[in-house]
Amino acid sequence: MAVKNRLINPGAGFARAGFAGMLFLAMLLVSSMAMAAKYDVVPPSGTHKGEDVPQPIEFPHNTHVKDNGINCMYCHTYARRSKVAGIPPTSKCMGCHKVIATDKPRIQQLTKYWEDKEPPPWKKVHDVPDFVHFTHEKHLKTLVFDREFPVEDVKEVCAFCHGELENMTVANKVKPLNMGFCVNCHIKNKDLGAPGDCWKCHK
Amino acid sequence: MSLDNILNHWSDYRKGSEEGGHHDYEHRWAMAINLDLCIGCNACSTACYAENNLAVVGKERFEKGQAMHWMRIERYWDQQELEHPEQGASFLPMMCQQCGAATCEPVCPVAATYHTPDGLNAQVYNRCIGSRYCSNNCPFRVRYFNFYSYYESAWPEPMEQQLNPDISVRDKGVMEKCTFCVQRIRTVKDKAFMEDRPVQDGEVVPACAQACPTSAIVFGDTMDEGSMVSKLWKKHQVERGVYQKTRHAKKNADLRGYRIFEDLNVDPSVMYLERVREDI
Amino acid sequence: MTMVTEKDINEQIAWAKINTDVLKSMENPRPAYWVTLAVCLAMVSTAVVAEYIQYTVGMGTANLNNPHMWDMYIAAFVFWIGMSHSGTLLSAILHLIHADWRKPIYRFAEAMTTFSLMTAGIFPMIHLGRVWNLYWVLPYVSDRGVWPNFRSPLVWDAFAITTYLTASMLFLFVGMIPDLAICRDNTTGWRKKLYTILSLGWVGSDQQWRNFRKIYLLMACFLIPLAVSVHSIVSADFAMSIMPGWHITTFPPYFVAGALYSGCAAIITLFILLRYFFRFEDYMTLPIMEKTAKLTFAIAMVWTYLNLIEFASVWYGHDIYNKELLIAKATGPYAWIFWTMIFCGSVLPFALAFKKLRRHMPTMFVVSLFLNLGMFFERWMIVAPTLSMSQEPHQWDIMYGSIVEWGIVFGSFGWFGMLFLIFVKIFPSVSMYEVKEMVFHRKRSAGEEDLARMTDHAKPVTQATGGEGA
Amino acid sequence: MSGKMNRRNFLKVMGWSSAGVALTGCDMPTTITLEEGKEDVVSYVMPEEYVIPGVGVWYASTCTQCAAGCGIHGRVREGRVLKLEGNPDTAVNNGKLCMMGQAGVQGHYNPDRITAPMVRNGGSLTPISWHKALAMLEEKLGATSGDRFAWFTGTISGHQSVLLANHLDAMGSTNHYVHEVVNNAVSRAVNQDMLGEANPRLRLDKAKMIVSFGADFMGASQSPVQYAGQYAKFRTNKARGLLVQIEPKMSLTGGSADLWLAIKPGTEAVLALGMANLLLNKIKVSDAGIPADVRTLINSYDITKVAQTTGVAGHRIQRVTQLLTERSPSLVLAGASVEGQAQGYAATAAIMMLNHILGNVGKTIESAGEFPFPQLMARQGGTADLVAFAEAAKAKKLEAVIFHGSNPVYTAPKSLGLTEAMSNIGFKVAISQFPDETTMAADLVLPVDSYLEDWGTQVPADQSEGTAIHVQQPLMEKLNAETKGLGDILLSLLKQRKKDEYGQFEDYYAYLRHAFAAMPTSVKGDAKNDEAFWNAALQTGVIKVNGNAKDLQSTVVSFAAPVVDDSTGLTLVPSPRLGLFDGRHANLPWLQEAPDQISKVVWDSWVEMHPATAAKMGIGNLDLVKVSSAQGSVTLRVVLLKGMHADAVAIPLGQGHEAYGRYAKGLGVNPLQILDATTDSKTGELAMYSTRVTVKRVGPADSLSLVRMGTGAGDSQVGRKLVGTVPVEQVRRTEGT
Repeated sequence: MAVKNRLINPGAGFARAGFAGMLFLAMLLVSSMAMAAKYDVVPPSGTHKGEDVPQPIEFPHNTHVKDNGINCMYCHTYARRSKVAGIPPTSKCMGCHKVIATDKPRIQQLTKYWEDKEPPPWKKVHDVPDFVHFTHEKHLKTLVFDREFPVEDVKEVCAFCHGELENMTVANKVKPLNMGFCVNCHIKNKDLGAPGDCWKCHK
Repeated sequence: MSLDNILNHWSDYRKGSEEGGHHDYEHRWAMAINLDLCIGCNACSTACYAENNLAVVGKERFEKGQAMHWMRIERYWDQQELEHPEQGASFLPMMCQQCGAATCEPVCPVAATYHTPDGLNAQVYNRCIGSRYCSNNCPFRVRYFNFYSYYESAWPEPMEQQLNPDISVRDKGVMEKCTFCVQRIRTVKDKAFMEDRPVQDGEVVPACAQACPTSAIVFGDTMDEGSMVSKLWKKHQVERGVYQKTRHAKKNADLRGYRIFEDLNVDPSVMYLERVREDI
Repeated sequence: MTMVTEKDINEQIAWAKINTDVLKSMENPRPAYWVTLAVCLAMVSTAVVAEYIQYTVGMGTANLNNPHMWDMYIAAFVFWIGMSHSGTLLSAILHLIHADWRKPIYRFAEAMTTFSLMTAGIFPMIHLGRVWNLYWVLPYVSDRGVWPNFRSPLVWDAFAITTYLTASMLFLFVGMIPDLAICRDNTTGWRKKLYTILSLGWVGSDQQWRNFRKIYLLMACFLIPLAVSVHSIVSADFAMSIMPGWHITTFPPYFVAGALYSGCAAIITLFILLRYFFRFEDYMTLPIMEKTAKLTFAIAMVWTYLNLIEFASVWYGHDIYNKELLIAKATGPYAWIFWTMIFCGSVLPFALAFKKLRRHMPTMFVVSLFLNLGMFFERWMIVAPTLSMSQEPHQWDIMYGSIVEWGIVFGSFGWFGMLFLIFVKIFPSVSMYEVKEMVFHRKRSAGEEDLARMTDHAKPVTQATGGEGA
Repeated sequence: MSGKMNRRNFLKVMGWSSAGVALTGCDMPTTITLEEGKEDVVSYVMPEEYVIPGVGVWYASTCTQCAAGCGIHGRVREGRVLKLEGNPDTAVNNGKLCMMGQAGVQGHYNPDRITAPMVRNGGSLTPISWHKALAMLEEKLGATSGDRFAWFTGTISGHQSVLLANHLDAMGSTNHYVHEVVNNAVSRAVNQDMLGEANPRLRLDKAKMIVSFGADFMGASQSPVQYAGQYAKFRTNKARGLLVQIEPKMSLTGGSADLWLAIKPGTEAVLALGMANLLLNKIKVSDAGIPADVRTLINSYDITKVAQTTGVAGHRIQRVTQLLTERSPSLVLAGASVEGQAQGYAATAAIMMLNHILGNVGKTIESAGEFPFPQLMARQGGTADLVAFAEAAKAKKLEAVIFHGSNPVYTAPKSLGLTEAMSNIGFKVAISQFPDETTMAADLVLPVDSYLEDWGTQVPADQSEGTAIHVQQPLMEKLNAETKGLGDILLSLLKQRKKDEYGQFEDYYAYLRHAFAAMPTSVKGDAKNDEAFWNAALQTGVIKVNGNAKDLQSTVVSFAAPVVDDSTGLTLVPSPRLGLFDGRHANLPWLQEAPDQISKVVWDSWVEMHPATAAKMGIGNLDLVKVSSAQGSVTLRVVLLKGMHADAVAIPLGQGHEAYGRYAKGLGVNPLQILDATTDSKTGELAMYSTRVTVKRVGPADSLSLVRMGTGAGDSQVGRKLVGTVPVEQVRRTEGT
């Protein structure tokens, strides 16, 4: 009777499956413990594919940066003085575009805003959460001015977080800009004084 | 906090606060509050509401004990045996004491509250999961919990425009407390960093100290020997560290400086100066 | 001196009858079972509504406030964790010391362990301000590089409870395998499928029995220190703090004793209920009830002793905050709760010292409920008064829970009852193979080896192969 | 407007402002709120020199939360004012700010502000355009003869006051009623008579001892921050100052006293006369300058009789009087509980006489000097104008009244019958920020800018060091397009009357620029030109003005003998407090949520009683009671407080609003409503502290939240060292004298 039962007993398979499952869980545990022993963090995976954000004027970063070689900080002038990089005031645009390329439709769009004394309603692309205290000025000081990095090449530094804007028209987010992204860089650059203190960034 | 990290810095982690803790402090912010000058007027408390986006909870919730006043003025009646309180009231501005050996820190399961290199008890709102153990373990009862979501009720349009963008608005389920106005500290430190200079004494003024009409609150860095607050602590022979150490430090027991619940060995960063009364 | 000892179980009972009785219980309980289940479901729905309010509106609906950041949720958490301990006591400890009278009742006690742990485990979630981030208390590698705070007793709790829950569930499951095989062989339909999967191919071969014995003993040995450590760790939630009334060295043994106490009391309650629901008079006999009651009485005395130690150490200690609190507990606004707790916890158990009362089921039912009431009050007296009256007098306050809080705590009893009642309906709540063992051993020790008669009676249930190896 | 906006470009609210504030840990399981393209980033059209996005800038202005006129700095970021702090350049508050000042932003951003002009249409107020509103106003005012027109305001000063006076002038009217509940009108009258100056400078910091008869100088006073700053100096001076506070209900200042004495309400003058008797007859201080009748009066107050009448122990009186002579210079102050008596003038005079006897005049009471621009000086109010206004309204003498900065419908006792008399006024205009009771009774409502949006100048009445005009400038763009500045409204009213004179000014800003340019060089100092002077004034927020020094006279006027009501019974103390003040701040939630400094109650009204008095009546803490006077009754909870005289019950002012927005409406009771309309015969001020009441228990305590564990917890330190107290001798030993 016993022999017969064993032959027809399908439950035995579940025992084996259960055992295999537990083994798998155990391996997972061991491997994650091994990772925990080694790493403070794991790098965030992949790059970020940003959404296309429609802007009131399709501003061509590539024309300005690549073709004309204008420094990032010429327009985003607050970057070295404030925590935000800032959008240039319309007057700054008009400084050049009163004479340059006035026939182009985008410039005419801009001129219209200028004449109406209305700033264009730009949309924010690179947005860190509101509970984050991020300052452009300190990053620029550490990464550019204190290192005596040539200021004319500042776009390489900007590209750490903003990607290669010289190849974009309107900005597109290409880095995840999440906590893992920040933390990884801060851990790597401890020697530059990158703080590891939570309250440096969380407000 | 990887295992490697823990093992490599084991000797630092295992050190107690009395041996300097596991920090190389950059600053140790502290206060000295002269209770003889405190008139209990609530200016500091209201300034704190304005600076730190504190929610107004309303009558019912306040009476339930769910108020969010990071800085509260406690009022005690001494001489209870007399028919009238002949020496007036005893006012005590009470806020987070930013203890050096804080009891709130070790009990947080997710390390949302921890000690910063500035000597502050940080509270990272985003990390908080709302277990509320920190508040239970605080002898001063100065941690306040968002029992409700206040964003809409406390700041009806257009009041939300007053909110300070330098500090988060906490949503329900998050613990919060006095930060010594860390956003002001942060701003000043950033400024000093940009100018390649150390932070000056008197540069950081928390909202409460700024408002106090009698200037009863002095704020500063006790690691800066020349700071006003260092001098006051020294003058009153109050030293950082636990009871055994501070008791011996205080050679003149008549000096007015003391820290509340000194016997609990939590090493508060706030020194109070006793109230003075002339007996006539 | 001669004493006529009553037999724990009728040794003459046939194995087949055991199978029949137990299997019948899974199909055909008394109507009272359904009534109780309905009550439990109603209680759970109350809690669901209350929790919905609390989740959407905020923790403040539970009347929690600045001094009282914790209240009944934590008291209930400790209560339910505590209740889980007696299952381990009965199944593991008594197994190791070969107290075989445990055999008819250990299965439901173990189920009680598992389900009270499941109930307890819900409370930290109900109580968390931001429950969706609960997983942050577990260590895992992420790109953020943040870890839980290993110094916090709450993290230890998370480890301890999940370990204990896993272990006690496995223990319950493993101990049930031979019985599940019996069920498999005697049922049809979905039940058969279920039992087929769960019995993991048990056929009762000698090798299976050998392995089974080994693993069962091993798990019993593993579970005992685990159970003790779990409640010690729960006590660390309080003892590791700086608060008066919490920071007490004797808390770990005190908590374990309290846990066993409330668990034993709960076993008495459930003993009586099951005995009635499933007509288990032949298995859950009065002598076993008496033994359980005596055990409860002994633990009650241990608990009382530890209580007195705590009071004495506070009284003679130099901690003024603690002493003030103790006096306030006994004389302040919570005094009625304190004295109820003392009465239910230390005085009422003396009812268990009387044989007449021990054998009177309605009395025992009521007494066991009151013992547990006392133990619930004890947990609450640990949690809340400390917060009401900590070091800082400005924040002194008294508090009683809101209707939301009561609803959830009330509902947790329904939740436990619901899980338990469903379990005993689906799974054999009396361990068939072990009762057979018990009968067999008793009989053999009594010099009666009339196996033939017993196998005769096995005929009506011919498929009962699972019991053969016993 | 757009041209003006350019000039005020720095005030522009920028786009990322609204989203600049994080809501941490949002309600639902969101871990991170990374967004792309959700928020607007608005840039400037033209860059502003001082403005960097993300960096807060501080601008100077002046606080108008009470009449003290403290200088403020407002932190402006992305075009929004976020935080107010004291301006360190102003001597009045010296960089500090009280709770009411801090809460100013809540008035500015208040959700209950009136956003459009409204006119009474049938029963209700309906919106109307500014153009129509002003036309209607002009039409009505044009049809009103001068003597039937009036302005009803709170304390007003600076150039707004000048414009207002000119408007009255243009209307051919002299009716300017200035009303303040928290006032020192009686003291001003006494000072004028005895010292020759209504607002002499009180130098608390120079005094070695202060005896204050109910003067809550650090609480609800004319300049709380100023006096608190002086108090700090008074305490930290080499010889630590000694404060004795004598009052029927402990005030905020009383809470800081070295010796707090409860006195039977209405007997302060008796005590002062008794002290004078001791000084003159026992200690033999010179009685020079005291009129013979007063001298005789003094002689009749011997110490035993005084002690018996006042309830202050004889040895206390002797000791305090003795110390007054030892600690010279000292300062004796009279406060609201003295001024607000049926014989307030006499009582205040009796107390001020002590300063004369002690020789404090000239030492701790100084002359404020002559202010060079008398037209800018504060028009300070009292309650006499309220009484006069009610009389005029009842007599149907008024046809058109413009209300601003005062809420008489709320503050007038019922017995004045003002609410009914309001209907006698044909046309009531309220220039108002909030829908308060008076505004809701008006026929035309003109929404006014908050003080953080408006231009102006303020001249504080109480300035103890230097004399200055405080400049008020907008700290941000108008929150509501439809509000107008007070100055602008006044100007447009004046333009309708005196087109030729005021037509040249486009707006009040232009008027102010003109007025500043016209200031004498003595004021302008070394400013290069008008522009530089204007910019400097805006930057510091203060224009220092040096008046000519003057000397105070020190005389004693004859005053009537105090009449003591011997009947037993309770006197109502309607106590104002720093916070809600006279009720004007009841709509600011921060101030509602700030506990009363002494009783620690929030969001409510309560009545304070001495435990012994309550016990006699069978009243327990937090019981519901009915407090009745001859004029009516209010029902509220009892808070037992030992800082009370047994014959006094106190109800704090500020609550009991029937309108005034979501935060104020329907909370608590208004004790002003049940006051008797008795007035002081000499000054006509309301005797607010002389109403007799009865208290009856109507219900049990129901609030669990205030019941504490154990005995006296929450009030007592239960043996812990939370607030340590040391005797002054010890401090002198350790920290020197």
